[in-house]
Amino acid sequence: MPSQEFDITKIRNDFPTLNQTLNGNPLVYLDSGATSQKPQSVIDATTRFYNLSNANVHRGRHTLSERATEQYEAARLKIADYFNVKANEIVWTKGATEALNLLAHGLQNQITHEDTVLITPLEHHANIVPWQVLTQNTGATLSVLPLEQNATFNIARCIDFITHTKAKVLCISQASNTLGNITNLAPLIAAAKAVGTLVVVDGAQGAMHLRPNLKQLGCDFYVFSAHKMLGPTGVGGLYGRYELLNALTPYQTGGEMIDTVTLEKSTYRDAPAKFETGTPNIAGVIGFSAAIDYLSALNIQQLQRYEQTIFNYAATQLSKIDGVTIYSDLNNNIGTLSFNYKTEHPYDLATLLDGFGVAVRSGHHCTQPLMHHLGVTGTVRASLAFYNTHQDVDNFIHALKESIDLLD
Amino acid sequence: MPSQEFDITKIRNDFPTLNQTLNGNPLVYLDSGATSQKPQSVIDATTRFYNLSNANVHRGRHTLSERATEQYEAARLKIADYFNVKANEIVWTKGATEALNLLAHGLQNQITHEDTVLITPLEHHANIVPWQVLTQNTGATLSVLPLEQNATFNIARCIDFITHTKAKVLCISQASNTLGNITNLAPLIAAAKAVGTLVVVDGAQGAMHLRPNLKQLGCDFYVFSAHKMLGPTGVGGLYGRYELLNALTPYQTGGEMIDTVTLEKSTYRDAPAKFETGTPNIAGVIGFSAAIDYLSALNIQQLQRYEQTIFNYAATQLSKIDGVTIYSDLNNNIGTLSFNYKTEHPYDLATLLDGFGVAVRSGHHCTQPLMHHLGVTGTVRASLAFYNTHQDVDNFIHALKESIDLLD
Amino acid sequence: MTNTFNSVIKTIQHAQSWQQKYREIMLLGKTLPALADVLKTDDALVPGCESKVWMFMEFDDSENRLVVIGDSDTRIVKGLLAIILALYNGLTPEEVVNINAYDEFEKLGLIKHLSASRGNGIKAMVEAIQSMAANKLN
Amino acid sequence: MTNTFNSVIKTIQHAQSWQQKYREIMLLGKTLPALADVLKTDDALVPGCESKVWMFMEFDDSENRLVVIGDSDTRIVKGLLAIILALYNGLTPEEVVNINAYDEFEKLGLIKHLSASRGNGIKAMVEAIQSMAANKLN
Ligand SMILES: Cc1ncc(COP(=O)(O)O)c(C=O)c1O
Ligand SMILES: Cc1ncc(COP(=O)(O)O)c(C=O)c1O
Repeated sequence: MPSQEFDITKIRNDFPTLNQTLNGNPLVYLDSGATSQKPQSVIDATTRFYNLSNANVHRGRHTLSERATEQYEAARLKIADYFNVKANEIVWTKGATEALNLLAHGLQNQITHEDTVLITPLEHHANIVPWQVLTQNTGATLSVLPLEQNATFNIARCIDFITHTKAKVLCISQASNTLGNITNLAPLIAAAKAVGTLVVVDGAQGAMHLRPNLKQLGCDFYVFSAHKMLGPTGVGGLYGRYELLNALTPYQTGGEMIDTVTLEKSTYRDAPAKFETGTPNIAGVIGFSAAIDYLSALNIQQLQRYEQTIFNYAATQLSKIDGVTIYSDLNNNIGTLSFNYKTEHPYDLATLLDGFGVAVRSGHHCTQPLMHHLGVTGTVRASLAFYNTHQDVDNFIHALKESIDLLD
Repeated sequence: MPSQEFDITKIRNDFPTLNQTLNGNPLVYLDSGATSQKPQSVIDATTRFYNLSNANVHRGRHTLSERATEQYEAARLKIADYFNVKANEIVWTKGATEALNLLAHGLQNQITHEDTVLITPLEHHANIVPWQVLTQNTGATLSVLPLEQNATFNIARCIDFITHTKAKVLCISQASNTLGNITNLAPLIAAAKAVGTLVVVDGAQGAMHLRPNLKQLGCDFYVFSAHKMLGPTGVGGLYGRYELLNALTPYQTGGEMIDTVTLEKSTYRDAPAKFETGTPNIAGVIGFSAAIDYLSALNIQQLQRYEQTIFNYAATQLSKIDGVTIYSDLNNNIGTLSFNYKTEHPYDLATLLDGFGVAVRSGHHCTQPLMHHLGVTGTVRASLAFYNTHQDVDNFIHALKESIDLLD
Repeated sequence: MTNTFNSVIKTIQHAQSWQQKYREIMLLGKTLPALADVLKTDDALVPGCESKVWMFMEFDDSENRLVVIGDSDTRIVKGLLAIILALYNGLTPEEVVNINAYDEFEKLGLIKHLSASRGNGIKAMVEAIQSMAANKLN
Repeated sequence: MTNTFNSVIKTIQHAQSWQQKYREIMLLGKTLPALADVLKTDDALVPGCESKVWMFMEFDDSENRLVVIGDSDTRIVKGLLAIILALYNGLTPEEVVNINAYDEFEKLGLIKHLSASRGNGIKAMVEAIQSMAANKLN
């Protein structure tokens, strides 16, 4: 039994936030798609940094600054190992959104009005709007991969589309934040590579649940947010194949990223330095380092099996409730259930669920085009992670039934 | 006596990092110009957030998200009060550097090849390079305010220059990070306003030591970094006069900053929301809130008097050492001493000082044009804050003499 | 304070549980007549909300008393809207500025629905009403 | 390990205090002949350092042994450079790849000078020497 090999009791104890009651009910946190909870070791790493090594990085000849820099750079190596890439292929950003903006800006000089940028209808706004800005600025065409009515991709149809479009860049998420659907990336990346299309993968949702081997996946760029993978807020990153990464136009300018500055002219350093100007989120990166340690210590097969088990359990229970429509693909999912109850407004359901201590998200989840595709204005989203339990699912289903009673 | 009314013993105890020994010597932290140390209350606020309220902001209908949002928005009000401006005039960024980039990008559509952007020779690279990029992109002229040989401004000469230049924007720091020199901003801002020049003040060094009343100062924009004002890393901000702020072109795009997104087109929200896309550094902002509380509880007159006292003491002691050249203006200073010893390399001095537990900075301090102006390649910089003591100064001077002995 | 509002207060304050409270709020919402669809224009939308809130308001010419009408696509927000309407409708500008919705929501145990984080439009509505009344007085 | 290096080790290891150790390092630096100014070109600079470090290296044609020369504008880095030169000069590519500068600096209590954070060029120099030797072997 998966739940035996995976020690959920121990894991629960590592997450202090989860052990609280709200309004007399135990907290049931089903909003990991928005941000994950943090293990004690991550909180402690941050505290330890401020207590012992707080200093700016890279510029200091003194002990504190050296400690800070060592830890900061060790974190880069750690996340690189996690994704099986090289440390100098990782750029720290404040999150996935900034990483995507950095990319869209960085590619600007490589794109002309004859080029096409290909996105998909289920992307998060962070993987849409920067590309709209880029195509507006360059006169390039923004094109959209076909999505089936049930919000899954027909791979053959997509391969065909990619092959014919010969886009300059394909921007696609590894998993949908709204639905949890996992994209079957391998064949799409292969098709894109075959016609010389660069592939940008939005890994905000995939990085923790799917722990991708990026060298094997073969994408050119990959973005992630630490706060969705047990890490602190205000940290994220961009992976880029080194030559491609180094060829991007710098995004933010200022100290540290320069080589020389005169009042007339500046020259820039090589990647990753040239994309990291200003004082970074040092404490955040060091906290994230502890998060990667935590994740890496978990056996990924066990973790995924456990996540699938509670997901299947939740999906089954939810499906049994009359009047519930589920929009998520139940066969390929990171653990997210997007649904509605009859014509009730997601806002009402989420508000009532909160009364029962159940934290879910409601609304468009920063995916208005997907909402439009599904013909709804919003959904309720329950997103699970490996620290959720069967009891959480039971509490959620119970609370949902009670909430429905209140509405009916 | 200032040191009596200002309870330095109590203050020292609030800063855990300062109470450690390095290599057998008590730590003497003289690198607050790079980043300040953090009081326990700031560290605790961050821990408390992760333990109790960790959730994403603005989007959640559940209790954790509400707690997080309340605290996050309360911090905005707090920093607005600190600067005597309105909460909706504050944009959170990851630091001063990002704030300056946001500004330089945001003004792009208002600047033509006929305009001039005016900077000064003592700016940090963060207040130079973004303006170089802006003027390159727009064909505008980058012009430089005159600086006297001793690195102070002749106000009459500058007023004249400003009046004649009629620049679109004047970008100037409130205090120099390398020298600590305080700029006499009031007459310069008045001169700029008289000819319709927008004034951007780089407050990275001034925000804590000088606690400016921005409405009174009259600048149009002001940038700051939390980590230099007792707050966490990865947080900073931009103040902008509301109409001017709201007129800036959005910088980063993605979730939260939009109003509607279709696959073809997006519309943006009003400031500050339209500049804050993606998940912000929530824990950082909430930690910063505690930093502002800490600062606000200190009487600013007492604090400044205390800082001046130890600065004068340090300057006097340092001046007495034969062979030392001080570059800082000793009459108008936030507490920073930039110096060299004979022709010794700052790197050697800083390395030896570190052996004695003294943390100073060496190098160009991200101000290469200023180094060029001074005719040096680098300096040693000792930057003080209100948590430093007379004992710190004594230890520094002693260590410096010993280091010089090692070199001579 | 109007009579309508006093009776609203009573039902909500007598609620035995939070569930009961929400039930009362939603019932209140049901008593509010729906806005005609032609009035549900984008211009009438209170901006920045997850739930849609439409509202119209003016001080009537003859008596200088507030007339607010509104609707929402969610039940809870519509109920809260009903409370706001009961609180302010029919008042003169002087009376309006003297009524602090935050205090009243606090008493009702509903203060979190007026918080910055909710983004449900109720807070924006209160602010709009207050600023219109204040303008009338200037 | 060359004789020069062994005697370097001895002086540094016998240092009674960290001050003494730095004094020895700086003395070592003084023994290194200064590079002629014409050789101190930007091309010869090890990039990204606060201190300037110039270096030239090759394997000599006849004996295939490493020849490295270098200079720095700071005393401490110049001393560390002298250690690196003592460690690697005159070695064949096979010998070079078998010598781990990190281990040697660790033994000398100088490992922090080879750290990522120092940015003093010594680490970059070691990496350049190692990669040139590795290329020779391929
Ligand atoms: C005057 C000045 N401006 C800008 C900056 C950049 O600040 P940050 O690195 O926090 O973005 C600094 C920090 O070194 C500074 O001292
Ligand atoms: C798929 C996806 N992409 C991008 C983002 C943006 O991430 P962040 O808000 O951390 O920048 C998110 C987070 O909501 C996401 O789920």
